[in-house]
Amino acid sequence: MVDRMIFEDRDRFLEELRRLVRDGVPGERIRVITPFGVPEVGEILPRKRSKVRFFALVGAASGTVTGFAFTILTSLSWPLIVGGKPIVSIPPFIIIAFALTILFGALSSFAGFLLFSRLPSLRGILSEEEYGNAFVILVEDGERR
Amino acid sequence: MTAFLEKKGGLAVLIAAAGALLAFVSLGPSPGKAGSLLLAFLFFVAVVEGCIAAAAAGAMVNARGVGSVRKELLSVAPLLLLSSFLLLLLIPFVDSYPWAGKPGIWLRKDFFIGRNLAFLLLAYVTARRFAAVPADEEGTKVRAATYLFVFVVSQSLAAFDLVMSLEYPWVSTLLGGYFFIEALYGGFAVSAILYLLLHGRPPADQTPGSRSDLSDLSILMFGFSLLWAGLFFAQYLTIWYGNLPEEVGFIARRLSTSPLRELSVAILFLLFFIPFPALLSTRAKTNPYLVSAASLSILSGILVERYVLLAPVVRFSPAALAIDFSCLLLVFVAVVYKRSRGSDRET
Amino acid sequence: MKRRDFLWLLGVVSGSTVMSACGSPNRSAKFTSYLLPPEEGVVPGEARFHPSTCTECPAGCGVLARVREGRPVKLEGIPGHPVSDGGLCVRGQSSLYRLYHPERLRGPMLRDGKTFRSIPWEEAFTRVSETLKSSREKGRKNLFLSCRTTGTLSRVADAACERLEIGRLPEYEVYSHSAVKEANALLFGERDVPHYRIEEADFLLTVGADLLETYVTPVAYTRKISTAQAGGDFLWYHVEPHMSLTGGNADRRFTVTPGRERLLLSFLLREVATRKAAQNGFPREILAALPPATAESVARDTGIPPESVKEVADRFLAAKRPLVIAGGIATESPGGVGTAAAAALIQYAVGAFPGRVDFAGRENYRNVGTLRDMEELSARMGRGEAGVVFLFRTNPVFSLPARLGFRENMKKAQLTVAMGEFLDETVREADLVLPLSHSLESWGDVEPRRGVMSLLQPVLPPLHDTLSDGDALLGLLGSASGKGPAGGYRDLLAAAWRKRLGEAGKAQFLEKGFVEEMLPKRPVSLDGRRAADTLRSSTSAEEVRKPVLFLVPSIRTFDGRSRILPLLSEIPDPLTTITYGPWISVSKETAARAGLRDRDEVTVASGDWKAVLPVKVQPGLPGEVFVVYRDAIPAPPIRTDPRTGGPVDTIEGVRITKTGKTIAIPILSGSFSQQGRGLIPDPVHLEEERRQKRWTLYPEHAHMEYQWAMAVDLGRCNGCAACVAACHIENNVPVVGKRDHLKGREMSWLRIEPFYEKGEVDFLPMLCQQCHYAPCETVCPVFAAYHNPEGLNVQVYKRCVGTRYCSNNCPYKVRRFNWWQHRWPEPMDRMLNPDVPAREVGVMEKCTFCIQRIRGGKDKAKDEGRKVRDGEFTTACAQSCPTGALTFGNILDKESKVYRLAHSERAYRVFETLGTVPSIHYLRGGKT
Amino acid sequence: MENAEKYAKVDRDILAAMKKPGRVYLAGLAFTASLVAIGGILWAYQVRNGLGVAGYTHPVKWAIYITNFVFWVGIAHSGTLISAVLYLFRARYRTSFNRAAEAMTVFALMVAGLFPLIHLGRSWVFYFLIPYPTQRQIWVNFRSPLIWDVFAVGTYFTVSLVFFYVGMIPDFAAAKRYAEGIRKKVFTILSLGWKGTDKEWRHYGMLYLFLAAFATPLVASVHSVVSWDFAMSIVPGWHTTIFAPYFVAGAIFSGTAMVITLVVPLRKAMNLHEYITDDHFESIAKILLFTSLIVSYSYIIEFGMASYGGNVFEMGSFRYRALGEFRYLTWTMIFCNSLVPLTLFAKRLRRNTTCLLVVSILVNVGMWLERFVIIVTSLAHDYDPYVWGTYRPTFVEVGISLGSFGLFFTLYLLFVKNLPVLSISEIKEHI
Repeated sequence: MVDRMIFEDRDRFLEELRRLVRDGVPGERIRVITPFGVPEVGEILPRKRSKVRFFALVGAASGTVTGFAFTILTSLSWPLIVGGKPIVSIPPFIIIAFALTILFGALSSFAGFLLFSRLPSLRGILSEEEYGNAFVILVEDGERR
Repeated sequence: MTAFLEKKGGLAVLIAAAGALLAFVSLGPSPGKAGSLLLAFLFFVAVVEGCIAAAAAGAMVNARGVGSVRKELLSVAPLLLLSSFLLLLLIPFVDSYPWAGKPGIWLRKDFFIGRNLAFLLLAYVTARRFAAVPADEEGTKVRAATYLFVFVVSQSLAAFDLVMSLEYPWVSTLLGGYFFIEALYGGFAVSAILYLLLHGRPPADQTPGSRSDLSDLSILMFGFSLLWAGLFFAQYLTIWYGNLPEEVGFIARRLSTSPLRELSVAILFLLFFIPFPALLSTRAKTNPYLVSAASLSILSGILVERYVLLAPVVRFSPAALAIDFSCLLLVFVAVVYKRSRGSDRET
Repeated sequence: MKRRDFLWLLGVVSGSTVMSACGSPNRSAKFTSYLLPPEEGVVPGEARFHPSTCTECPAGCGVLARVREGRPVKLEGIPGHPVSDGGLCVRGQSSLYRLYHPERLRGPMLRDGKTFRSIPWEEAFTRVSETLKSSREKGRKNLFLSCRTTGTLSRVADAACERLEIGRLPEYEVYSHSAVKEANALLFGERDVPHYRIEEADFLLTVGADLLETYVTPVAYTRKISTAQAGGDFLWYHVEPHMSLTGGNADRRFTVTPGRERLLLSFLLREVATRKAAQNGFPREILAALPPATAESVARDTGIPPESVKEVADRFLAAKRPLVIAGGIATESPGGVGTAAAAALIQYAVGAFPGRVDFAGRENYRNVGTLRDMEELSARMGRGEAGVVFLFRTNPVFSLPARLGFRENMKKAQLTVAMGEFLDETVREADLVLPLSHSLESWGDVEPRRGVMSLLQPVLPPLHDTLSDGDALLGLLGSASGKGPAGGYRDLLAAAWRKRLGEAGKAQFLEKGFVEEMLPKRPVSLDGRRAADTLRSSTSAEEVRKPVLFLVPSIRTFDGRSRILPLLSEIPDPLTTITYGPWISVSKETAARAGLRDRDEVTVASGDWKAVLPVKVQPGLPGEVFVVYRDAIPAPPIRTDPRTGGPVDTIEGVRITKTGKTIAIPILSGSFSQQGRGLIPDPVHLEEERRQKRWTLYPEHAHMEYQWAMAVDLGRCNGCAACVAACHIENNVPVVGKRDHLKGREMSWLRIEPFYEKGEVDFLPMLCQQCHYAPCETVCPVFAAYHNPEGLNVQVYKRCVGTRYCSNNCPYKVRRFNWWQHRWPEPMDRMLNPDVPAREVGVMEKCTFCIQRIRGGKDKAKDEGRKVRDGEFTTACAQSCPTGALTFGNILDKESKVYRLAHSERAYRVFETLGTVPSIHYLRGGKT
Repeated sequence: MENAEKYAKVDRDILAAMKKPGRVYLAGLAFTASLVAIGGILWAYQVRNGLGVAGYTHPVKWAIYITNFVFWVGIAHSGTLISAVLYLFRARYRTSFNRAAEAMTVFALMVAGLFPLIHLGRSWVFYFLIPYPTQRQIWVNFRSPLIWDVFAVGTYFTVSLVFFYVGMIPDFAAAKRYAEGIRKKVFTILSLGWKGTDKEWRHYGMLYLFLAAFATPLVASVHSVVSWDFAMSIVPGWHTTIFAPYFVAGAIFSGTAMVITLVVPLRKAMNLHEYITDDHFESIAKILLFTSLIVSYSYIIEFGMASYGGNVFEMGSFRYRALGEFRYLTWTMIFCNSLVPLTLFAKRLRRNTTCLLVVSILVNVGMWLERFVIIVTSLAHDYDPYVWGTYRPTFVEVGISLGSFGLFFTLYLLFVKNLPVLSISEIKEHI
């Protein structure tokens, strides 16, 4: 049994949310749905910081490594002298490594986001459930969990 | 000492004394004196102009972090006068520039000294005008902009005239931009240090990660460390790739002999590989130890770099260097200290 | 890895060889199968060299034809050949295009109203013989006009004419050297052009004679001059009315109005005769005949500064073995004979006979007639006296002045039989056209000068239904007289050679391609009185009045006969760098006065003759002097010299009027000035570049076995462009045509840059510098350009995607881009060198030091288990250079010539300050 | 007004654009599409006959195509800049431009990406430039700036696309409510089943922050790399250290100008005056002014240095640039890029959209000319005077260039009609 409160007004929605938290409803039982990101929600409901940032970090790091490995190894696989530059000339390779850092970082954070927020969710796509511009608080009761 | 500073005009006396001492040293016998003075000059002008520029830039984009140490940053303005005086002391040194004696329109001794001096004084004036109005007032931004303009020109001149033309006919069009970005970078570093000294640790109630003035400053430093690396790389890569002997010589001369090679690497670390990772994480941005470490590494990085830029072409005398530095450092501290005390009393 | 690298390169080269072995330039290369056995003596992939002789101009240089799969693909000079000694000029190199030219006559043709219809040879011959008979009956005279012929062919022609009662007319050459011959006839009774042994002289004064371009036997003289220069104390002064390549290369050059050189020479003669020549009994009456002259008066009349006049005289007197050569434009202008005579007398006075000036080995111009002879011929035809008129390898309609009405009068002959290779202006007017084979398709011999016999031999079967010169004549003879000699011309030649040389000599002749006989010295006797008369008779009336237009031969087209070769239009004229002409050269001052700029259209008029030409401003040209190359003007308004009967190629009182329009002509040079960039460094630049320390941040990359390099001696290079032609043909560089040239899209891998400093011209051959730190390589995204283990800057055509960045980044701009898919019209495609891939559209191409030759040389060395020897092989350009200005070799070999030159005091590299470290070392020219 | 009412209004106003297109719109679309067609045909013609059909000459082997490439990559820049950097700086006025700007980025990159191909001598083997193991057994030359381009631009396109899409996810969710038919389905799918739970929003916020953080240095790096296509060479006028920052500034400059050029009419056509206010324009005008100053600084330094070092090649190159046959273009460029923007010092003009529109268009012209002048004049007169030449474009080049503009605007027009042109959720957030 989920009880659901729907608000037209942002502030009243926040009041209610604060009240619930004050009344000691455990945060993990409260779910809210908002038409746009409401920063205050984050402050009211104690939540862990998003793990997406780890994905970003790992992605970026792997990008850097890949970048250097790729350029260096391919150059060594067939060492051709051009313009007297060293076969492994780091300065140019930095550029490739940098590009890949960004690329991998960005893509893996996106992947992380999809993963953590369970998207794309078929249910979400199919469900007709629709709150429009309303602010919704869903409180699951303790028993069923 | 502090008491003396409290006195009216004490500061002026102190600055004058410092000037006199510096003058004395630079007129003294030691061979490398002029070089040492140039180094000290370049560094301090960068820092001083940087501080004010940081304040001005802060005012432009109303960054709260810089705003909180605005007064202190602006207090160093008088040192610009001292610097102009130092520039005058450098006049005899100009004869040792490679282009000296050759006919030229741009590279002529009088014009050379003239334009640099002019812009130092201009910087002073505009800085004062900017300092005169409180942060939140209407005309501030305009005045800040004016100062920044002068700052850009004066730092570019320092780069192209005082440093680049030491190795005439070598040219790097980027050097000017590189210099004023670096000065600004240093300015932020100083602001961070001042912030920590004056406002101490961040208020306890602050949850880590949430934005504070300090993290504002850290973010700025972090961003600038990237920007600096970018500029450094842009300049290095272009020269490395072009492989034109005339250009490459500039780098090769610094990488071919021992102490300079290591110092050159050190610059990279001090200005990028230390601050960047240090300030990477959100928490670190509010951690006073990391931030101060980063700031100090940045400032020392600038100093080392100025040295590396001059070393192959200029002679130094350790003694003179020591005196020049301690003088300027003392004055700098004194000025800021006094201002901060003043600010305390006001609040 | 190195090995893979090498194998890969091998793969590309050999692969591309197969690619183009079928000579198909376009991408969809069809492979020839050897299911059918290849023709006799053809080994696929193997080149053979057959000696023959170049017939592009009368000089008769010896050539080795490089034959691949039964097709000649390149001509090179025969080392040691008495005429050219291994050198070959730009025309000679290009003459392959004549062989493969798509417009060549493909079979005999008979006039059919306005056009021609092709007929079999038999019909052609019978028709000729019938007409010969009928015209004889009509009492008309049959006439035979030919170009200069020598050796057996000449004798056969005489014999045939005699048998068939055909009047053999004096031979016709545009440049007949009439004045020189006349002078020699008057003075010594030798009506011919002597052979000059320049290599023996230590001071050379040339008057008008364009030795390096077209004068009699240019390659020979070019080599002789460089031999003399190599000898050390040799000085060469040149006097000319205009600005020529020859003048540009002389140690000093004076411009004098034609007719007035005589004054200088007379002065010189007087000096010599009075101060030096006393000993060899110089006839006094000659001195009396000389116009009174002092250095000052001469200076006044000639415009040469007095001190220079004195200097010339002093040097001439001081010289141990001085030599004067008068000829060319100086003798083809009014008073030419006087000039020639004065020169000849000086020779006599200084005792140059019979050593340095040699009539024993004279140049075989005796049978060549004059312009007056042609006037007579034209007149005879006009009077309808002519029956059958044979026009053998000659194009008078183009080269004779309109006033002769040659073209119209041809119609009045009963039958005009043109024998030639192309449908040129004359052939077009003929009634019957007999196509002749190219010399590379024919047996024969030539005797360019007395005592020198040079071989013509077929290196491929005739491409078309043509006959060799000899067989054509014999065919005529046979059909007309009923019975020709048994066998063909070949047997006849064989007999003649056996007779002259003996069996052994013949064999050697066939193998070497030439014989030189030692002729006895031929002393001359001077007829003092006639000499005096000759001098007296040349008065100051015979002087050119400015403004004057000079019609001069061009190094690219000679008298115009070579203008048919597409390659020669593609190669820029050395002085103006114009490729597709024509144009008129105007002096700087005249241009300034008349407000003329390059490409301005002007009308050039004299009398009722006029022409419309674009202007090119030519530094070093004296005021009010205009120059047009002979090939530019059909039927030029030239006069006949009353005294020699020769042509007067100076057109006086020309009117140049600006039309206000401009004509687009491709001028390849972007600037005649170096813009202070020291490509050809003055000492200042050299110092700067020496001072530069070569800093670099890159690790040194050494080359193990070979590092190919080239030395270019600017002191020897005279800008003749032979190397350019050689490169074009060796490397299948396409001929792209005027439209692309107007956009500066020429394809030549090697160019010669003229730079003018105050009237003086210097030439800089510019080709890929094979930089050690090559800017072009690094920027290529796909490794199409990379540095091979032998220091070459190779370009892999199949890998190139055409970003063109390499070219942008090349400071020397020596890379060429294929803007189109270039095609070689049949049968030109057979000329392609199978060792070099034909490049596809959209790829970059460039010089790689003839990598195919390097490969060949290395393979040979490998088979013999040794390293490549110095000078064992060389690049096409170096091979063709008549002066030996280019030296190619392995610079790692301390013994090699290129190493020595590269380390000489004169050595420098272009744009040294860029740190590209080119493999091409230039040697600063030592002009005194 | 009631909150809900406001939100609903935002939805309506912004999604209003999606209703049936008007005659003008269709006409415009037809026009731009026809330009695309022309461009396509001409490209085919060029591939068929070879690059000879373009106006290239011997020294000038890069010209309009590369100019266009740099121009479009430049345009692409402010998109991500405005979005990402302003997001990091917490600049409110971002919301009114970001969507339009991001779309612009994506489309501009699509167009830009074509030009290297068009420019290739053998477009049909463009894949030689992509590093992948092949029977050719050879990898690309990572020391070549052109390969850096492949990576930089490729990355930039991908990241911008992700950024663009991520920004739209919540809006798709909102838009699907109002759409019907096929469009509804598409939006529903594109929304990935977004509900707007706090969890989603939390991760979303973090993702967006990181994308912004990644995109910002990327912006700088990409145009630096583009600038290095020139700076890495040793061509006088190309090889200079300041190029990277100079080009980045120039790119942002031109990009910002293009944003203004696009948004001013957009605001008018779809009367979004409430959401895109004059204040917003003023702030963005400041960016324009600022970047213009940097560009001018670079001009001064470049010309100054050319004469400073006494290097005959550099001096020659810049003398030719300023006084040679292309001098008119050079001075027009300086007028458009350095002088015209100075008017924006006046607050009144910064707030006057008409004036802004004019300035921005002039800047676009100026920046295109800048690239042209840098590329062509430097090549036309480089080291060896013998090969000095010039350049005149042909109809093929002009046509293809127009085609590229056609393509860009076609894509943009389609975007305007089919996607939310402003960030609905953010605007709601800031009400």
